[in-house]
Amino acid sequence: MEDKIVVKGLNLCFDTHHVLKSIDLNIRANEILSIIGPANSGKTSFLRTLNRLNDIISTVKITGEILLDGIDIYKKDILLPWLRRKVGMVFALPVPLPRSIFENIVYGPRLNGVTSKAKLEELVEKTLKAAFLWDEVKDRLHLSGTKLSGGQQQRLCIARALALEPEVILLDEPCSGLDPLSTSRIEEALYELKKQYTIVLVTNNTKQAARVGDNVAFFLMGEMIEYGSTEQIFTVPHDKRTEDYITGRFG
Amino acid sequence: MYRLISVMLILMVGMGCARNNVETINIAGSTAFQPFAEKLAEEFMAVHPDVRVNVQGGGSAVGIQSAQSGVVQIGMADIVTLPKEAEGLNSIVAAKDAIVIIVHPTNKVDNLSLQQIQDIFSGRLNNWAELGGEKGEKGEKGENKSITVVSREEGSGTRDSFHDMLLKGVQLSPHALIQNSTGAVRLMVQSDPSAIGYITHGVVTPDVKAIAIDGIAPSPENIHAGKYNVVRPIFLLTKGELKGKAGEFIDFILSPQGQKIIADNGLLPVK
Amino acid sequence: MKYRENLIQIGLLLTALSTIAILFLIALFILHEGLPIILKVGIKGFICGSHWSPQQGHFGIFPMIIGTVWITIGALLVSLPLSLSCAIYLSEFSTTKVRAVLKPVIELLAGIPSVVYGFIGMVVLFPMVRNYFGGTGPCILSAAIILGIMILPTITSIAIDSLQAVPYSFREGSLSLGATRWQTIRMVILPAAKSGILSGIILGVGRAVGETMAVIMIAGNSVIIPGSFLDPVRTLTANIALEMNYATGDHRQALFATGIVLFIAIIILNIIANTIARRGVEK
Amino acid sequence: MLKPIFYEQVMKRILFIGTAITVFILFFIILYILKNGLPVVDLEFLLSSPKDFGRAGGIFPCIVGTIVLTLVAIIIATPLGVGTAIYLREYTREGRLTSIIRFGTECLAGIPSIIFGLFGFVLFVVYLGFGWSILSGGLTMTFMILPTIIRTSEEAIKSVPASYREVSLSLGATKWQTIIKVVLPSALPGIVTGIILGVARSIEETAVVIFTAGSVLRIPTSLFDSCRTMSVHFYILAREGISMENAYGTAAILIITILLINMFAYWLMHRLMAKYS
Repeated sequence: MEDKIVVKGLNLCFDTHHVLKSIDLNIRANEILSIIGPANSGKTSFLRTLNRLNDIISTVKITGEILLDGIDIYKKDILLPWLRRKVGMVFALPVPLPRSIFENIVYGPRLNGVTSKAKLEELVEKTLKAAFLWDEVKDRLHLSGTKLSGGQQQRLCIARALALEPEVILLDEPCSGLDPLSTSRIEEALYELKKQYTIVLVTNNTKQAARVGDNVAFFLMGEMIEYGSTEQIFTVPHDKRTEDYITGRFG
Repeated sequence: MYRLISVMLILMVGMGCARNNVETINIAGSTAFQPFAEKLAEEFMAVHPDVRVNVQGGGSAVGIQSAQSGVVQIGMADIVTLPKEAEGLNSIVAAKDAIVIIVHPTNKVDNLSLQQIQDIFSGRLNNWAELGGEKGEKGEKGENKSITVVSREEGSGTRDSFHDMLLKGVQLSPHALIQNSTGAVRLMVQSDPSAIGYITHGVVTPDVKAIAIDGIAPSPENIHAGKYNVVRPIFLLTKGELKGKAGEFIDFILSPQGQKIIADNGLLPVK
Repeated sequence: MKYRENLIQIGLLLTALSTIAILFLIALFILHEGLPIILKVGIKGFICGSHWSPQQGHFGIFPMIIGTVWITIGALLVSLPLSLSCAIYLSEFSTTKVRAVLKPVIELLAGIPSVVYGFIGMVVLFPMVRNYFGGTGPCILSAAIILGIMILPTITSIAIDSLQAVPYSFREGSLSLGATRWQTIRMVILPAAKSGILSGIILGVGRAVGETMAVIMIAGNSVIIPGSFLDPVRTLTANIALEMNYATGDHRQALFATGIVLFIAIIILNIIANTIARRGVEK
Repeated sequence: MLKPIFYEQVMKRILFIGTAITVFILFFIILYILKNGLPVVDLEFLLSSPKDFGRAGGIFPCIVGTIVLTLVAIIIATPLGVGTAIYLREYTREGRLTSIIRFGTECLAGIPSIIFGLFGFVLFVVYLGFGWSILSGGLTMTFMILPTIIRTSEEAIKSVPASYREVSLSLGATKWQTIIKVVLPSALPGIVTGIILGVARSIEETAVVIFTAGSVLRIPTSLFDSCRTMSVHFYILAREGISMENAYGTAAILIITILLINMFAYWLMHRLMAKYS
């Protein structure tokens, strides 16, 4: 399979704090890559370099190269909205914008210039179905997005990201605040989605990584310690630290 | 030991006396007379260290009301005729005050007739060129400089006196700018080359030019000689005859020494 | 123990009621002093009458109501574009450091006495207005500019606070959906901060309506219904402060009555603000 | 795709220009006053009494007057304001009473200072017979700054996490103990902001002070003495054209005072925040 994203020698500093240390990583198309590791190991920061969301913070310094389909996304003339439409993102805590379910989903496409009502409605239905939310909300699309339950909100955010018709979806611990049922709903959705998209999933839950990931990267203190197929990492990890982490001996 | 006790005793007695003997005189009212009252109070307190004189402004109405209600022992008012509210108050004329008409120092006009003054302040006459003044700063545009009339607020003693003595029933133009203190009128006139206003004679400075009325200039000589007769009284109002230090203060104001202070600072003495 | 807690609760309730008591007292005193003249002249005659010469018995404050309205609108026209762009820029585009320096500086200006603004208006603004627009200097325009500058800090500071109170995740959410920063501001942040910004603006309006000393110094105080923005006007507050010193009898009551009108106007403004704020919460 | 980005650039420029103008105006005002005022400011100006109605001499009595008047206002307003905020946030549920109190506070905040001046004059100076005095001025000023203190304290108390209270209550503390030991310390930075705003307001106010505290230019010796604050002094000097130099000097001192207060507040806030969170 071809490489969708290639990361070469990526370093990231906030002020003097060295958060990511020379990361090299290839992400293949249509796979789910899970990134695991203890808190403060740079997982989220890494994820946010992929759609350049770290750029909002003025003190950040990034060196190295990230290629998306062979294009360096840190090149000067890259348009950030273009990049962020290609690389959708779902956050740890669901953040529906303060507007209706319908408006939440069509927010991105509208900005993109899609105005036809029929097309937007079709898009809403399609994405909500893909996020396994359609049946629960189809009768109240004009309800405020903030009125949904946590699990529903998170699926709404996934649907919203899908409505951009991205190629890559970044998920930052999408199930951290959810109950097991909602979690399994989302995992189910991810499984379906990977047929179409490349997915990068940051998770604190090693079991979840084992369940849904094709490949796993283990981060520790800003370094990538080990990368391999899910099966290999969870059965015969090469590195002692990886083994310690997944067996729960430290964290 | 005895010495210590006696020193303490003396100190205590001294402090007690100081507290007992300090008498406060409150005086409030006319803003026109306020600076003079402050000056007089300063001199009075220099001779009587056991008296504190508090001078407040507030205006003639405040002077009358606060004298009536007993908030102050002495009220000051600078109105030609005292209003109904002042009935029952003892009134003493402490000084007299000339009102002069002022213009910007660059203004070519030196003299106005009574009729012209009435026309200007009522808004019938609206440019300096008609009065022999120069064409406006914006002469290049060929227009004449219009007149900016500056007056005092409704109720002001200075305004009432001005109306009584000069306008004589002619209505003030509604377009006149209104300022609520002598200094403010002067400030307005000195900052606008086309302005005209009126203030008490005592506070005229070189920043503005006082002009003659019907040929009589408001010079100290003319005023003292009674030739320049736009003059109003300044009243001190008390509730009955004042005794004690407040009475002494009034006596001081009326004494030759007090009247000299008044005269030196630009008002007319009554004696 | 229970007894003590109850005592504390009652004490605090009394404290809390003090604001109502004060408001009530103010209303009582001002009504007591001012109502008789309103009843004498008639509400319509007082509010709609355009002739003010209290010593001749004419008590119409319509020109001052118009003057207050014009100056307030003018001040908003001067202030809004500047304060809102300043708030949005500092909150959304500038670095944290610049914001940390400039925001206190802006707040500092809220503490400069209004008389200082008024005086600078007289010294600096009058000659400018005379040279560039004509007129004598004291006029609606000058007053609007100075009041606009005076309410800049209030509106800017509150607007920055409300913009900063919009959760950071909204920004991330919108940006991650491919919106530009400006689109994010326009479509997500401003709507979310709307009620806060509006209450800041209303506070600014309140300050503009209530400002006294600066207005006396720069508005000219003529009792006329202005024909152009170069005409001098008098505001309600200026009317009170100008003439209070010398007023007696009916005249004095009429000034307190002006205060009643002002008081009611402010209460209405507050009811509007309250409704807006509540609508913001419900949303 | 290019259009929104171009649009963003245009908007950013416009906003920047607006910001630049604002900042320019504000700096112009500060620098104008400092430039005209600082030349007359020296230790003598700060510490000596004015002579000749302020034409010469210093402004020491005005500095004392400003401080005393502000202190009176703050000392009365702070317990009232914080108490009200505590009651609104901790002792009652949202209901008709709270909304009435809150509405009253908002209205009080919006009332023009001139009306406070009229009211203070009628009630304290005339009716209660305090005369023009620090007490009359301070009490009137209390009423003016009360809403600010209530509002900021309430916000601060509101933002104390509910879990703090629950923990304290679960450890056996009474409601009042919880408030004193847990809620107020956490809310302190916000309360301090409110007090500082109140101080700034009472320093800058002119009309109210003239109406209620008078303008006697002498060092006050009791609460029933009249005093003149720096703002009033500036107003009288500038308005009556007595002395421009000293007027600007007074204004410069005022600005520096407010600057120092703000800096002190920020410093205090950082310290308190470091201590309690």
